[in-house]
Amino acid sequence: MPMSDPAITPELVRQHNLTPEEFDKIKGILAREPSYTELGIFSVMWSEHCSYKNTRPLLKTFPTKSPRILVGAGEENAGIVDIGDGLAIAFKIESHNHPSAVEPFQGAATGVGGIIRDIFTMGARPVCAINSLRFGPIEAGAGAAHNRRLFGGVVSGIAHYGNCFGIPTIAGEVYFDPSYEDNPLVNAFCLGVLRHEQIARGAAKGEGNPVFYVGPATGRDGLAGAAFASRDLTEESAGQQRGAVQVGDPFMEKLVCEACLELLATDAVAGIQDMGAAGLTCSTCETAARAGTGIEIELSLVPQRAPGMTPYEIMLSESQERMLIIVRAGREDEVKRIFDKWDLPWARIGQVTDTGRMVVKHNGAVVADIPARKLADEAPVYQRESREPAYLQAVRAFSLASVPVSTDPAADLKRLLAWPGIASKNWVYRQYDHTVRDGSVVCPGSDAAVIRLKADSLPPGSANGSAVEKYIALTVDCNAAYVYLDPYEGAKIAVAEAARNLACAGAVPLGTTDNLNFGNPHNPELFWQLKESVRGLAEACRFFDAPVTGGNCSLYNQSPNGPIDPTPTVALVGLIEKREHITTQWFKDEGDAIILLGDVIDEQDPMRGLGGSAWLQGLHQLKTGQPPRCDLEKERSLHNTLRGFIQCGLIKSAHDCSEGGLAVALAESCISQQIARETPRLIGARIDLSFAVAEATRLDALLFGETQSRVIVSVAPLDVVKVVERAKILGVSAVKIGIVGGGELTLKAGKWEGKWPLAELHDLWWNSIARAMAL
Amino acid sequence: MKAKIIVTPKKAVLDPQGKTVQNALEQMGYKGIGAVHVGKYLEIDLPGADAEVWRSQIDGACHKILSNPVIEDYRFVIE
Amino acid sequence: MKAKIIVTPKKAVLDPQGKTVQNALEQMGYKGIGAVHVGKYLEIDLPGADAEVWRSQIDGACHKILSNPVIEDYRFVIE
Amino acid sequence: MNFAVLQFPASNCDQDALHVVQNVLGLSGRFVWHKENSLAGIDAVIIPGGFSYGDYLRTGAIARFSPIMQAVREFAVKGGPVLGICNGFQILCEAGLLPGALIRNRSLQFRCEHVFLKTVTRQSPFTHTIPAGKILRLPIAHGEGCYFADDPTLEQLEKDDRILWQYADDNGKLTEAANPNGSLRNIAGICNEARNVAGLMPHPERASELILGSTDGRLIFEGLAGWLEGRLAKAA
Ligand SMILES: Nc1ncnc2c1ncn2[C@@H]1O[C@H](COP(=O)(O)OP(=O)(O)O)[C@@H](O)[C@H]1O
Ligand SMILES: [Mg+2]
Repeated sequence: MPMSDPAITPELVRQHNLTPEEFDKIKGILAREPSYTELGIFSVMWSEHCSYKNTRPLLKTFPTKSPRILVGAGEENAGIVDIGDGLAIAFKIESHNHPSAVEPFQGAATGVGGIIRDIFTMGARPVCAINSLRFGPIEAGAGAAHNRRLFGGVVSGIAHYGNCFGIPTIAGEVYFDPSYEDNPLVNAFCLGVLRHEQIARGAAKGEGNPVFYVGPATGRDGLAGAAFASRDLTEESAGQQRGAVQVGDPFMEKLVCEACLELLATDAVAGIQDMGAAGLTCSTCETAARAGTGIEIELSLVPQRAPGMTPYEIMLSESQERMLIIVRAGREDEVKRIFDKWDLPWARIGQVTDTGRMVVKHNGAVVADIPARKLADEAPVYQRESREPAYLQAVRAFSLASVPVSTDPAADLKRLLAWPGIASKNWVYRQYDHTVRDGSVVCPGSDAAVIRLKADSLPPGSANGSAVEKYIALTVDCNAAYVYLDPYEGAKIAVAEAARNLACAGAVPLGTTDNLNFGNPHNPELFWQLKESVRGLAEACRFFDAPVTGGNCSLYNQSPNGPIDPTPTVALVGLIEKREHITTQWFKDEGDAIILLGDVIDEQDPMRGLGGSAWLQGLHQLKTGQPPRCDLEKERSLHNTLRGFIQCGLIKSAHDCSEGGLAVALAESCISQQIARETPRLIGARIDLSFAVAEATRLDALLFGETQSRVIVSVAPLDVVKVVERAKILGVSAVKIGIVGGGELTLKAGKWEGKWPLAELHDLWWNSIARAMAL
Repeated sequence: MKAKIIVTPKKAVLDPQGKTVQNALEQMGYKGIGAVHVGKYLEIDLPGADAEVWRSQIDGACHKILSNPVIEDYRFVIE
Repeated sequence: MKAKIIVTPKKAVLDPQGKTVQNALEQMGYKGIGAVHVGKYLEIDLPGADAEVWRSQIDGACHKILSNPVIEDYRFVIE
Repeated sequence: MNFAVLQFPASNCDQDALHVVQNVLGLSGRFVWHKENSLAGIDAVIIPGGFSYGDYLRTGAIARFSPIMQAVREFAVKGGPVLGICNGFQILCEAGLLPGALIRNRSLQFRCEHVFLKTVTRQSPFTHTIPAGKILRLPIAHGEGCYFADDPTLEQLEKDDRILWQYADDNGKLTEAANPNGSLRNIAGICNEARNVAGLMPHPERASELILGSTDGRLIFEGLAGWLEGRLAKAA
């Protein structure tokens, strides 16, 4: 053991975030006291971030199977789903919340880098990225300037990494709420494509096979980042992390990706794993554990950037863009040839053994010797205590009686369109290259993005002429205000909304990846939010036949000001069979009929869809009231009906009603098509909702209520009867509410009539975030 | 009078740009050079002739906006 | 020994970054400052102690690759 | 007719360019690695977009010293057509094969969106088949696309009719709002004196198929292919 290692004291154990019981368990596994390096290794592997020790029992309740699933949740770095014709996709979402709080640009950039690595590690070529972001308010309030800096930094960090790597970032979501002040959320998603036979495994197979390290040298950056992510964000923990910020190098990542894909095509690789959270530690013990083998490495062979690094530091560093590759013995020259071609550093650092142990040496001396499986798979599991949060009583007691009926709904619509939560996110996505790779069929700005997969979307080595084009739709959604107000219902809605977005694009769900962003699980009320959310997610994913293929848990999202709103972001991926079925949200032609599919209002909802609504939040600064309910049966028949219509060629546009309700959805259908820079295509509509005034009871609820399971479609005039009649037969309410055309949006509801010039609506909606950012 | 400010990546922090430039120089035949670091240089025109009036203000600006103290160091002269 | 190189945008070239920094400084209350210019700073570690051996090589590197004469000027010291 | 698409470390529009050459135009083409030093058998060169060498130091600054660029220079001198797209344009400027430089967008932000382009002259292999007066709609995706050259150079470009494309509105008017990056004189693309080397910031390869929303980019590739056919016929 190195002389300089500190003595293992209870204090040191505590600093490593390990409980006395966990420490005893470690001693049991080793049958002795751990060394300092071993303590560090256990502390990161048994952190929440790596071991899911607080969430594993919950994750087990997710539906994870379908005939399409080729690699299921938890097996590898990312799940893999069959999309037909021998092709498959790999996708996953991952959080980088705490690093982004400390250094927004680099934190977000390295988050993107990490998830891209997870995908090409599976042997897939990364072909698109999406992201889900949350910040404190950017317009007003004491923290607004800071929040803008975080927001701006995160967006340019994502842009920097994704653009340079050359991946289109084609969808995402952004919300602003005081609960994310000082603890922003940055969830990054990546999707890759491969042929079934190209699936690579993160397993250290084959005794005697050499273990290669490729990528840049190891430095002290991101030291113990996994542990950092597994505790509350405090000034102290942030301060420690500031000393070890990870800097991303997308240029390096691009080369590593190309070299790895080229190498995987040679069949010289027995196993491959990225060095993500917990770096060398995680990649060595996990690959050995998966293969049921052992692994032995010599740290002096690991390329090092900083002089005098200790074994502890080398094992826990989270330097970016590094990979661990288990090479078939005798095939080493191929690795060298390919990595030299790409001018990438590589080193042979060890070999696979049959001992089942992870043995780490430093200049020949053993510094760690741990049973790999016990370390990787036998972290303690906790059933945390849960208790319904007290605040929910007030939420349930809240009634609309205390909110005056809107006196100027026309002005309300304008304010809602300019509210940063609803306003166009073009300020964000115009900074992302979303057209590279020649496959972006529906770019950001519609309900779901659509990419086309073609022959060159595949990794090298799959040249077999079967260049079938495929169309993949993607979306990520979560209305966290709903989840805060009713975790179960809110989580269901997150999935339902994502599935609805896919249906609007013409897609059938293939699978789900979720990111559970929550507060400290030791707080029973926060754990209750988590538990209830998982119940809702699981039920809804089962319902829409969108099994969970993997995901990420980020707990401890709380600053000294309190926890974030519970935010289970849900990314859904779907398949569109034919190019003609690809559908967008904006109105197309003058004279088309506008039809509302779904109930105009949920009459059983005492809040009339206004509980937790954008209208209450944005215009009344109230985040309360019971959120709308989601009847999954109803939701599913809506999706099936809509998809059926799309497949019959009846639908010209489809847009789901979410934040801001009917009025916002209608306005967006009029103004959201962007032809080119400074050139929107504005197309008006005349709407009459008079038939529903009585049911709604309040005009503001009719216009801005967020009743679930509703989609606005436009169809050719001749198809109206067909669509309305058939919808009714299928049990979906359908009513013609207006006509496309004219230079303005007009909306009649009984005696009231609203009228808005399109250019003004567009300006408010399109430019409001840019204006806030210029403050 | 001008403030001349140099902002450099911190020693412990990865400097991918510096590394890439170093490789490029070596490949172009500049053999034997050592590490390269790439930072920023800022020049701010200042009125008056008394450097002392500005020193603490420039220091504050460097700390608050001209550099990112998490990953960068800075130094400056006023002359 | 190090070569310390400063690369600055030519006078005629737009320097939106300089302008943005200047505005940001003014907004933060640094009143009265003049124009801001943003350039690059490079440091290259050099072996040996004889600056003269390196001077013409560094000058060549600055001219050929480290700056673009269409838009930038450079100066350097070796110390 | 044989197209070369150059590949530098972190080129990332290389596949897109080859896809258009091979699958959209049905022509033959292949990648040429930056460490190669010959363009034997090649009739046209495309330098694709991307972030060669991470765009470190300056865009295109390091790529221009790749071995293949010497071959490109010789190829261009002999009149071979070279088209630089986005990062390719930046590399050509750094290499001195085109005048001027591309500096950071005036907004200081990366911009990805569609723009309208006015084709200023049809006197080039790249523009000769674009219908007169047609406004092209192409995507851009760059952080450093602001074209800069000193006044004498700009005058010369105008005098020689070497400005190929300018950012315009949908009526062809050169407005400031239509200019996504602050380029001087709204310049989006230019050619050299011999007119066989051209560069532009927008991405014609991302607008060559109906499914991607525009086929205007194809006109540029088709024009080049047609011109090459003539050149090859003459040589034969
Ligand atoms: N919220 C979640 N839902 C479903 N699966 C999850 C979730 N969080 C984590 N998992 C699964 O647990 C496994 C282990 O986590 P993983 O993300 O691989 O760790 P790492 O950060 O090292 O990549 C993965 O397969 C992942 O997909
Ligand atoms: Mg992983």
